[in-house]
Amino acid sequence: MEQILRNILDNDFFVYGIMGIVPLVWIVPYALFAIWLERKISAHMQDRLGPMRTGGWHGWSQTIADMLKLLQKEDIIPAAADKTLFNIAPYIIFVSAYAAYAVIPFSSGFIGADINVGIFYIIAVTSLAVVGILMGGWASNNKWSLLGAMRATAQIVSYEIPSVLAVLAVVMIAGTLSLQEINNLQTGWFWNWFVFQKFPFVFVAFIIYFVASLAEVNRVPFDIPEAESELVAGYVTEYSGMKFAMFMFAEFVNMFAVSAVAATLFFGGWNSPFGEFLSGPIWGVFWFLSKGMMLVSVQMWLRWTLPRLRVDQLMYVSWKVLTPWAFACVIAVGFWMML
Amino acid sequence: MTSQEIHEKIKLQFPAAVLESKTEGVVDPFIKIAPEYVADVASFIRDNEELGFDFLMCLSGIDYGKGTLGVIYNIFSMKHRHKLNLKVEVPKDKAEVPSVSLIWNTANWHEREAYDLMGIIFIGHPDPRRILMPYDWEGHPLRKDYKTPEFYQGMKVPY
Amino acid sequence: MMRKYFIDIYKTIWSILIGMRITFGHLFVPAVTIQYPDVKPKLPERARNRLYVNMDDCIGCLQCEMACPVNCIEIETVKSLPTDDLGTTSTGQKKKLWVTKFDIDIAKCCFCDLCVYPCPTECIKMTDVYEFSEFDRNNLLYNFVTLTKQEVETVKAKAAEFEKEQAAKKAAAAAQAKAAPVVAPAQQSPPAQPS
Amino acid sequence: MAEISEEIIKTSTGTTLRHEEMVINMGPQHPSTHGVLRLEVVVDGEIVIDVIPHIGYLHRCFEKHAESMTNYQQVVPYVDRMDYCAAMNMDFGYVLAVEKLLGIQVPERVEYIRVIMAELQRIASHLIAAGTYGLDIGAFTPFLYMFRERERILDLFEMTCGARLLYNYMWVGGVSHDLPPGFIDKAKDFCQYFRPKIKEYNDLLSYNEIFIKRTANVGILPKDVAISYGISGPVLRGSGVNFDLRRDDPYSIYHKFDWQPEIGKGEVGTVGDCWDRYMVRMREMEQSINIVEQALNQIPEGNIASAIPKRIRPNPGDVYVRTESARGELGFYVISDGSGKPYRIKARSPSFVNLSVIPEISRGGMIADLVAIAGSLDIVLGEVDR
Repeated sequence: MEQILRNILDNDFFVYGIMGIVPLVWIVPYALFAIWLERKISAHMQDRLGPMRTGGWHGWSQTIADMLKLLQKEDIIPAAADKTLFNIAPYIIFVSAYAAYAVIPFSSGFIGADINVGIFYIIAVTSLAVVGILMGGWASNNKWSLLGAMRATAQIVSYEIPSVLAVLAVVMIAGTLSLQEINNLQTGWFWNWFVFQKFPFVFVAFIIYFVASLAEVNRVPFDIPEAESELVAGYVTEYSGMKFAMFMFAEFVNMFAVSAVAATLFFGGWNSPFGEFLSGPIWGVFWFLSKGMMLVSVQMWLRWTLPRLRVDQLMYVSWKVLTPWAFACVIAVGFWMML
Repeated sequence: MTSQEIHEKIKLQFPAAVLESKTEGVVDPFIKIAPEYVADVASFIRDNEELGFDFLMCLSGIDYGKGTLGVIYNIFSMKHRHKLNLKVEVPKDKAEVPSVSLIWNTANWHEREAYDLMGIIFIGHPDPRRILMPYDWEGHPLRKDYKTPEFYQGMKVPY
Repeated sequence: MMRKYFIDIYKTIWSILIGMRITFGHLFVPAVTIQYPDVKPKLPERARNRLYVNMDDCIGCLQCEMACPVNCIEIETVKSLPTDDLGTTSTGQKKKLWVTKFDIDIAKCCFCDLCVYPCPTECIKMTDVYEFSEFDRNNLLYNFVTLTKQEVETVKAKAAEFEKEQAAKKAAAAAQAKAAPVVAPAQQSPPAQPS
Repeated sequence: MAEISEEIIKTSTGTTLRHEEMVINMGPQHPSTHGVLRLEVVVDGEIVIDVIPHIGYLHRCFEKHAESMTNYQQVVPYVDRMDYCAAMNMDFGYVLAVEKLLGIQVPERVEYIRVIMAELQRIASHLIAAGTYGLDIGAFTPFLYMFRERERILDLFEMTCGARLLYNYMWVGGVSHDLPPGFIDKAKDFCQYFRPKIKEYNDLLSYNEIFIKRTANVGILPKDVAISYGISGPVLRGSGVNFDLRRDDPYSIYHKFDWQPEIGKGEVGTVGDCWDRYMVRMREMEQSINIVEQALNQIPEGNIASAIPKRIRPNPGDVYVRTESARGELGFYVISDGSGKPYRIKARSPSFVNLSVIPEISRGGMIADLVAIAGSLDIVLGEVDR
């Protein structure tokens, strides 16, 4: 018996499976919490209260109730839709969002896979979402969905460039692509964080990365793929029930993923801001998650403040503003390092 | 310009067109012209320097009963800030009035509305479709002798 | 051209920061939401909601029915007999008609207040009750008549009888004008009192 | 119906590509058509080639209803429902028309009350217009701030006449209720409270660079086109035409107040673009506050019921009366045949006319621009379809 247990525990695939599921332990409560938080933040910014009834205290269980409702809803597939593509699209989007968590270091002691091309891997898998979005938009056989999907594709592909360039500035300083190592380089007090190094170039790079990541996860002011006042709901127009929930879920998962990457690259990841104070693997999780949530909150804050850009302006921002500035940062950081 | 002068001017230009002109004893002074002259009068009063009626405020179709329909043009001049009420009367069985929608773009939709609800046909209208009622509706509801149909496409109308 | 580019970037960032300051400030402004079923706002005195008819005061003058632009009020009246005492309204007016039907289809009502204005005894009025949704549309047809069905029947029958008698009387009187007078006093019983 | 052009393009590799325009139905159920408006849009990718509006989904034939009423007063609730965002302005136009037909003069206090109500309603309506415009552009928060302010105006209305949306407040010859005690103080409080709010909205939305980029130089409506299409109200003034019926064709007692119409100046773009139209509304709110404050200070005491006629029987005749509603020139053409019933009422609704210009100014823009243009015209479908 013990032997069998030992065999199972020694089995690599079992360990991989466990490691694969562990992020879900964070992601599922996080997504439910983040949706609730977004409602609350938006409500209080607009002098409202937001959900107050479900579950008692400030409607804390509203999103759980919503999820249960979405689970029970009829799964409608439009008659004219391409059924296979329509069905797999949400999963592809979710997988691409979730796969990024494999290399995100939650603390010094926990990382799914400490591969030496971690950041490169994240950039690669998150761009897979484009495939899912295009698939969903095309398969819905709805003109609004199609327009939304086309917009999303153009947007995500073009915003990858400034975001990668901004990341490159950090990678140049760190000299590594491994996220865990990048974290180790920022240990100590908060002025060791990369965002405060080579000031202001890395700081500008952070702004560029943050703006570009907003576009990559389709948040305001770059939410034009699902612009509800123009395209009804963009590529999710025809989705309902659990498939819609998958899109929603993927969006929030993605929001945290890009925030986590930003926290890792620019804000020291799991490092405590105060040197040795409250540091260690357990507190590391706390610091990492709070930094990530901080950035998620800023994303929400922006969403409830700003209007939406137009398609051509979106392209303008990417190609004529962010990309040149990102290049300038990379070059400036390079020169600084040569000095 | 007073209404009297405006009416005089139109009379001078189109002696045959003016049927009646009233400036006193009514709430709003009006001038009634023969239907076939509407487009000519309209383009004259718009382009004439002194009149300059460039703003069509309202165009209404009216069922006078007794077998006549009417169209009323309430026109205003942005330049000179004076008004003119133009009336036209046509028999119901031959309710045709020249369109003025190329003279004032406002008239485009108003004439469509008058056609839709009153059944007045505007000759030369660029887009003579119904506007408020469904495209396959029968009859013109604002006529005084209009009877509500019982069914519209199999649906009971007075539900 | 280049200058405009930088000015645009500056303006964008600056206006975004201003906007963010405003929305952040509003996080600390108390919410204006009213938690409706728990907290109910006090309606002003003139609130126009559900109609109510005080049948004790109604004299069946049909003014409100005439004033209604959507015909949601339906009233039927029957003449009372000269010997009936229907009482008086609170304004002291003598009631002369049996109101046998006073229906308001509140689903049709447009809450315009036009029926309240002409009422001579101020018996129809708008109240501040606004929670009256129903699952069945028929429940929104309100009957305000205080007479029971039976009473309505009797009243109607009596009125018809009286009418007939009056007609007979008239005929008789007409005949009498020609011939000898014959008087036939009508037998009457007091009408059922509305409960 | 829309015509679609199709062409075959030969690529350099010798294969052929079919290039075709696409027809999209924007509406009748669409988040940014402000009701049940259907725009049949021919697009080439994101570029709008043509727009064909289809209206009538909310058609109730108000004019037929009016003819079947038993008296003139009963029409007022129907008039309310034309422009449900500015019902007071609707009432005002209608009762003025009937009063002119009757030839009666209302007491001065009634005039003041009407002006106060109409201007408060104009603010409320412009708040909706600006708020939903922000919504169209993607900014959600200003919308709720503006609705909060509007709520205070509705509270004032509810206090006065008991209704919050469809007031039936202005009657032929007067108003249904006198001002309630405490109204004047409350209204003054509101004016004081509201002034600084306008600045906040301007900071948050009007001068936000993204908002400017979305609306400036979009949907430019030149002066002459606007006049030819009979455009009126804030849309016309946004095109730089200094024309306001309250000043240029004065009715009621507007000549007694010190205010001026706001016109579009093209500060951030071209005169007559969406931003100008939007900004005219924002500035008009300030002017309306001015008028309300002056009226509240000057309002005389008096009896308001004296002029309400018991029976409304105008002499045979017809009248066209126009007023400046929140959306532009609201005209009522009323014909009386001498009986107690209106013989024919035709409403010239500003939204109906303003909407007709949409194909003209949205061609060549993008779908997002079409949304911005439709929002800046500020149409209310209840009034378009009547």
